[in-house]
Amino acid sequence: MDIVVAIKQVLDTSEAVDVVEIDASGKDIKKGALISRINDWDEYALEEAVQLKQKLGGTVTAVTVGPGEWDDTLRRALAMGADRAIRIDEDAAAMDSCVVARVLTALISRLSYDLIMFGAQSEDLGSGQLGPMVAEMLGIPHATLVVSLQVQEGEARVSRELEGGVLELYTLKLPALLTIQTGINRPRYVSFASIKKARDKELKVMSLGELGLSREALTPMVKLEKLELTPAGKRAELISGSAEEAAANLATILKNSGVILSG
Amino acid sequence: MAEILVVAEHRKQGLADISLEMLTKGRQLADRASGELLAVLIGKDVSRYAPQLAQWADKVLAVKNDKLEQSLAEPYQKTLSPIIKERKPKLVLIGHSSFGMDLAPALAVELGAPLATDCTNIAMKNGVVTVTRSIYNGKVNAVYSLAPSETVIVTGRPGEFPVEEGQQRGSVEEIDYPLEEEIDYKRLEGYIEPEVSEVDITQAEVLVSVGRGIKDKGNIEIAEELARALGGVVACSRPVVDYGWLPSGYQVGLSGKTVKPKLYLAIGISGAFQHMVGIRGSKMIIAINKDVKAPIFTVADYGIVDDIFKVVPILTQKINELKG
Amino acid sequence: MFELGFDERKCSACQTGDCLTRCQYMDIDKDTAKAEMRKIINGEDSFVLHDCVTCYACEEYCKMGNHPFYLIVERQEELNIPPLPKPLIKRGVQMGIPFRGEPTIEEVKEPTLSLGVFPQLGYLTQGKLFEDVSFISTDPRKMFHFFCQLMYLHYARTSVIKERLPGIIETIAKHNAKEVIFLHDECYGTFASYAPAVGIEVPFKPVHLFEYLYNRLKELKDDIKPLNLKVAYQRPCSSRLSSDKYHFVDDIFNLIGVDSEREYVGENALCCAGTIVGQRKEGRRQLAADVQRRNIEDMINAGAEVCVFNCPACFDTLAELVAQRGMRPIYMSDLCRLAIGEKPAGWR
Amino acid sequence: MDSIYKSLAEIVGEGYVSNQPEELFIYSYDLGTTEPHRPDYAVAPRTTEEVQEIVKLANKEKIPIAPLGGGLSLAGLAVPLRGGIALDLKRMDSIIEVNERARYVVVECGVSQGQLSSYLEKHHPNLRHSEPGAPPQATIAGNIAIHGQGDLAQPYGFNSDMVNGLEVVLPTGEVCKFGSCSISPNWFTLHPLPDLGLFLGWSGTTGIITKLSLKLYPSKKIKGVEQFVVEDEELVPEIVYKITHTEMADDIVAFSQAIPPMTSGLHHINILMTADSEKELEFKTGLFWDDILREYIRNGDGGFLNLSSAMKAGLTRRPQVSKASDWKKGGGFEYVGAIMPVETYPECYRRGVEISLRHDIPYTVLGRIIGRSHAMMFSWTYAFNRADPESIRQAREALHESDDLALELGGTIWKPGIYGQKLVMERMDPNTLKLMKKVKELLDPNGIMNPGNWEVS
Amino acid sequence: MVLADYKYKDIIHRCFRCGYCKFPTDWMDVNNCPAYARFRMESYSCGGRLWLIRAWLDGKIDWTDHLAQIVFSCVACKNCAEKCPLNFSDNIVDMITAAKSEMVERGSIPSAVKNFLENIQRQGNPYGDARIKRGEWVEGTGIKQYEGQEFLYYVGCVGSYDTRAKETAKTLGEVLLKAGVSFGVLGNEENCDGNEVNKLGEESLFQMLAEENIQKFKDLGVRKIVTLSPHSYNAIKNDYPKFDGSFEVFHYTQLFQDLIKGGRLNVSGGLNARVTYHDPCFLGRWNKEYDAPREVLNAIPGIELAEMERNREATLCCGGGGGNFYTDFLGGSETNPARIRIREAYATGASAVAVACPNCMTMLEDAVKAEGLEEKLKIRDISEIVGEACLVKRD
Repeated sequence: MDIVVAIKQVLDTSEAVDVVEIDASGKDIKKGALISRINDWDEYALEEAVQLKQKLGGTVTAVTVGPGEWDDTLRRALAMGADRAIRIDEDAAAMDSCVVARVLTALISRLSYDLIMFGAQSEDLGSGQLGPMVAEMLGIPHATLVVSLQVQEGEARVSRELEGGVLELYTLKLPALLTIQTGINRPRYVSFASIKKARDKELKVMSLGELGLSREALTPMVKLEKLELTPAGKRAELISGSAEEAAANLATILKNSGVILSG
Repeated sequence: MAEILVVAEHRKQGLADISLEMLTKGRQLADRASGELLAVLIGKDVSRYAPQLAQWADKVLAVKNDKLEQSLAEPYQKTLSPIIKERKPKLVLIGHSSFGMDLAPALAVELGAPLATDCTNIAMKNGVVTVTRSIYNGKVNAVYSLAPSETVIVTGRPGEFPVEEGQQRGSVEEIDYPLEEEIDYKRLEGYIEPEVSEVDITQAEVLVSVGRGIKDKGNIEIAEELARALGGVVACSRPVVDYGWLPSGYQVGLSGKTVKPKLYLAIGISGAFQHMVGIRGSKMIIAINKDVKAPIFTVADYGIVDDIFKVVPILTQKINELKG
Repeated sequence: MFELGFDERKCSACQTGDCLTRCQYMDIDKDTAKAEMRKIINGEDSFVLHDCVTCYACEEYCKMGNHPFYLIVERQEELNIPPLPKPLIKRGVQMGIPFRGEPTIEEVKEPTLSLGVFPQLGYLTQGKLFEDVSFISTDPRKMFHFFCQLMYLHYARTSVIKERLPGIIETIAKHNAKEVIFLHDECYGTFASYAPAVGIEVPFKPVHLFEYLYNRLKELKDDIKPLNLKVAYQRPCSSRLSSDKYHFVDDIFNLIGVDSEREYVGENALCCAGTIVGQRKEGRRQLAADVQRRNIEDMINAGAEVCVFNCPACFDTLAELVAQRGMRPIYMSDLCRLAIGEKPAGWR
Repeated sequence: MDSIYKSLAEIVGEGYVSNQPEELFIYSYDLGTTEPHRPDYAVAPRTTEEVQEIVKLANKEKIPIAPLGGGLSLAGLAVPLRGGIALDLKRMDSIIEVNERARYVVVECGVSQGQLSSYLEKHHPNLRHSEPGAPPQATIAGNIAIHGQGDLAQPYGFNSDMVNGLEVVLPTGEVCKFGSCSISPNWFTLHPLPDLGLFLGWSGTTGIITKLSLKLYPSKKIKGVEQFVVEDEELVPEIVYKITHTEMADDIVAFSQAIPPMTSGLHHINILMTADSEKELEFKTGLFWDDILREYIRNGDGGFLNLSSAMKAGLTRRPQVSKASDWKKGGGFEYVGAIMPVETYPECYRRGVEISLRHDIPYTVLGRIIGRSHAMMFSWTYAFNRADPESIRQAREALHESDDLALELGGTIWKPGIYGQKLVMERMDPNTLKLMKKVKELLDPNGIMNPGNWEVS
Repeated sequence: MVLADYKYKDIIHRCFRCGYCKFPTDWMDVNNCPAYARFRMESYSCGGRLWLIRAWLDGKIDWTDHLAQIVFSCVACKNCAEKCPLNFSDNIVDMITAAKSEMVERGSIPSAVKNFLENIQRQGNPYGDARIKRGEWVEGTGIKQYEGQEFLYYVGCVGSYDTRAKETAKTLGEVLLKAGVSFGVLGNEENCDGNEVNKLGEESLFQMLAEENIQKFKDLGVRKIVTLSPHSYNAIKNDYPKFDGSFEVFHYTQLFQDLIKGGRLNVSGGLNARVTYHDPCFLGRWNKEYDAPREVLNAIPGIELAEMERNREATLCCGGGGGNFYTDFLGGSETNPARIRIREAYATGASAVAVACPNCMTMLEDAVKAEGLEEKLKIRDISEIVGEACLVKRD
């Protein structure tokens, strides 16, 4: 059972961090204080792949298209249990999903695979296009938003998540491509030691050329025009003061609004 | 003359809201570009839905396929691509639903068409389509332009395009499903409806909803106590279910339940759109979160920016006091 | 087998009979003394063998350089006149049997100090005074491999001492230290006095703790702040085996500015009575209590604020009693540490 | 979800019931050599009412209940032999009332020995209870449920003889009071109402003791101790007889052990005394030294050790018996306790040494005097290595041989495990046995209380 | 890993489960093990935990979330080590930490612990707040960045991020200024000290943190360190030397003691209050410092120190150790150790609980609220009490 998992590194812009700013170009955000990490969805995909490998044997290969600093994330993937990692040394930010998909396709088609896994989408851009595109380019079946997976006799039984919590059950012939939804498993903690240990696993860097591609031939069809911070728009009325005071005031508001019925 | 094609999606319950939202948007764009709006629907008893679609569309292509009870990506792709290749619509609109996410990218590749997904706004000026997308956890808006080409494909974010009743009386053309052979590489095995949880959060008048900020299963107690004080029940956002802290029956949002309580109290929920979609119907929304920039504050009526573990227990106590 | 080198001729030549006449626990005149010693030498019964409290003092009183005490003990064993009840002797003899594995021989550099059977008292050998010292017997589980055995003089069991001592010496010698300082007077006495007396060879030079302390204190002279304390020194029985080193007590006291004036001092020192209390002879519990009372009264009359010990047995027996009378018990080494401004753990 | 679990959770609250492998694992073991038996639930109630509800449920569903306090009996009495509910009563730990003048205390069943001692020390320095030589978490109720005895056994007898009143939950769920407390608010005596004696010593097979009143005794200011040593074991009974005759001692314990070698082959008789003044203490001490044991000292057959104040403190402090568990560096020991005639001490000792040698365990024997030489609680202790099954097997065999020995020498086994219980019942007067069976059937028709123990076949 | 590879395989079976570990130094009750006090099941007692760890490593039981909860509910307060009568007692906490390590290496740990460690990997603090916000608390104080002053004032994560503890960090800084102590802070340059990381068994991450901090300290020429948190104090004092970082480290109460003795800190502006003092485990049981905080309090005229039933070696941990101030496995019940502690403190009749640890501070503050005693019992850090006594202006 050979599994290829495509992952990406993102900037952590999640809740506790409120330091997102647009840079001078107006087309990117300031990296400044932001911390890089593996895309949340991809971590679930990796975990699923590694668990599958531990059950059925085979190999897990983590692939990505990105700059050198993304090696940290590939190392993390190796630490989680991937056997090797390959990075196509290109700045994905300059591409659109379709171009990235073509690069990945060129790479993956050179690897042996029974199953390909993507995160259902990326935290930063969230377009959720890569997986199905690669599947189409490779001409293999795909299913997105997968929340459960069993593999037997050359088939993958999956359930995908529909709106309202309904699940859609499919059987796909292998090789197939799945994009993984969060919650399908509980990604393991990656200890510092395991990252160190993973240092001697293979991390291969390839150029477009080695895939028989060239930048010129890869023109994006979707172009970023500009970025702007989300306008405040309608804001909640913030209740200030110490936790104590704020809570007290809120309670009063609730009482006045008739939600609390004194008994 | 620019043609806009909307891919209609149907579920057991009927046409998906998102399809109506796309039709509305498509109608607007078509009118502005004095173009035609075409709606395509594939499935069993399409005749049932066709008239409804015709309220917006100038023309409805109803493709009959008795095996198809709900919209599935592969049959749609197989049917749509020849139609699109033949008619060359300028713009194809698809909802950014699980169905749309399965379909659009593959379709775009097959057609070699530019694709923008999960858009919060869509504009078309002299043939060029530009879209707005909300990225970086809703903290940034990005504007993209799609390279001019025969056809471009856009999927729209649910809830971003308010439905307006359509005035059209479009024509309906029923055609047969083009291909005979079964799709054997991807078999539909059926559906599982969400497990019915002990409490039905859709019926509750007060919901105390917890998000990632609650940090651990054990901590949900503070929310339960607050809920008890308010005579309500506990709900949660996606991560809480992902971590296995609450069963999926408690999940509010796109992939969970849509709720309409008197009071929706969000504790440690940042407010991803998938969640916000589910709470629009709430009469009053209150958010407690220590990140002042959390999107939840853009939909909440009141907010407290502080550590939930400090505020919530006190709030519970104050409320109990007020109840006397 | 090793033989006690007791010189009968010296004894006959003795004009004083100091060994017994000076005994603080038996009232014996010169003639009786000579007569009873004669019996003892001849291996006959003597009331001395029954009444001896085994305080070692006669070893010191004898000015002829003979070994009256060692002889008394050997006879007590030969004639089966044990000063203590048999079960207590058996218990004592079994106590010395190592039962927790073989000793570990640590790398040591000179100066080397042996804690003997008291590794738990390691805290007494800390601070500047012992800076460069390396230690023998630091593991309580192995302590009996370093037990000097001399305690059995109280048990009428020189046979046990002679049997075990060579092995002990061998173990200590394995550390290849030319000189070994001994924490306890009893160890020092064993190697400096008893072993030679019975002809057991000692391949290292024993050094008395006080001698070491005195020299070390002189090196640290500048750090010394006179304590200006009145102290009483509780002299242990085994120090009777090293009278030649006794002067270091006063030398140290002078150096660190404490003064010790009392009646039961030097050769007149009183036994802590720890060993007397359990002895077979009628009334020994009362005798012990009486000795302790006199001893402590004397300390108080001398205005002592502090009672200085070197023997853990004395300390265990008397520390609480002197404390009850408002004096602070302390070991000599801790007293010296105080003098150079350190805060010894044993000082509260 | 499991409906029994649900009902239990409703009774005690989610937090205090578990059916998860971790709790079931822990409650399937006691500290001795008994084979583990898995309960199906572990439950920790807080009130008599909760216990009552649990018992009713168990009785209805015919689920066994194995009650435990400290769980330290070592003989497997708290191991749920037939599964069911492991009922941990340690949460019921209120000291309800101390009556200073009538010298008794009323406690809930989970109150530990250590807790009571420390409470009395702090708040009632003139009172003490008879504290067993067990780790401090042993409970008062657990101790009387097995006829335990403590450090006042010599003057006052078994702890179960010090009970002034009981509150018990019967196997059928009724709450039942015994003694003066059943007719008045006072818990000062068990007498003179008709004596039922249905719970003391029944090891929790007839009901669950939820509250009890225990007699307290004067606590004098100073503790004194002397240790008398003899080599000839034959002397021990007569010496003990003489010591008890003075009525000046509290606890009297004679022991001998192979480790440390110092004590091997010798018999140490600890005499614990208490006094309100040095004068009183000196009087008592003098009595032993200079009068009744004087002859032994004179002729050298026995002697008192010269105990330093540190050693005395050690001997009068709470015994840290758990240390015995580390003799084989293996975290385990178990002993057979037997109520024996003091006369049998020499034989108990000699045969105990043989058994230990046979099983390659350093011997440890101890006899604590109960009453004025009316009996002694004699224990043969065997340490084992929890990590070494062979060493556990050896210990188990040695224990069984000691059970046999106790009966062979005309004694009776204290808190016997299954093996010992069988031996005892084989010898028991058939009519007594019949009555036991009837009593048991009457109280516990469904046999849910600590089944596997004291089962009359 | 199997039992055979476990560092403590030769002693872990030696626990007899006699239960001494549950008690304080006297025997007043069995609830001095925070986790046991909270759950009251044998599985949560120290001995139960050791038996379960052994059973797990020996393959007798499987890893479960619940097992992890039990293991990680040990707050490393060291009460067990204090009470256990057996010779291996010094290793008890290590045995549990080693089991945590094993779970960490396997990656299977409770999600709260996972978040805790990942946040530290990413942002250098358990809350996951931005590194660049670590120094924010300094704003508006006269406190200087460290540049060769006599002392480095090391604040730690809680003091740098927790709303309440930030106030404490400020006050301490201001008192030191007032006393004319030459010191500076690292601000955003400060990183987690790693004490909790270490006690949570993430050894390699701890080593990384320690080595980075040591390097930073050395580069800046730091020789003396004063810490706000006993946790930092413990790590720097006892663990950093293993990575060849030896610094002269003080807990601030020890520094206060000297400053007051040396007359550099005038606390005569006494305030009248009956105060009880709560010993933090990492100052008390871990580092045997019971006197400095008490002497500081006693030096303030008008303060009457009333001891709780359990104090010094017998102290009951607030339940915040071993990362639990964040993971909070012991919370959500009235048997939460912090709440038991508050009831005990209230029983002394004191109007304030003096604490010397930001973790205790946050734990006990929440507990006071949960007990509804906010009006009657204040939680005051000793630095704040001293601050008031030496008339530092607070805004």
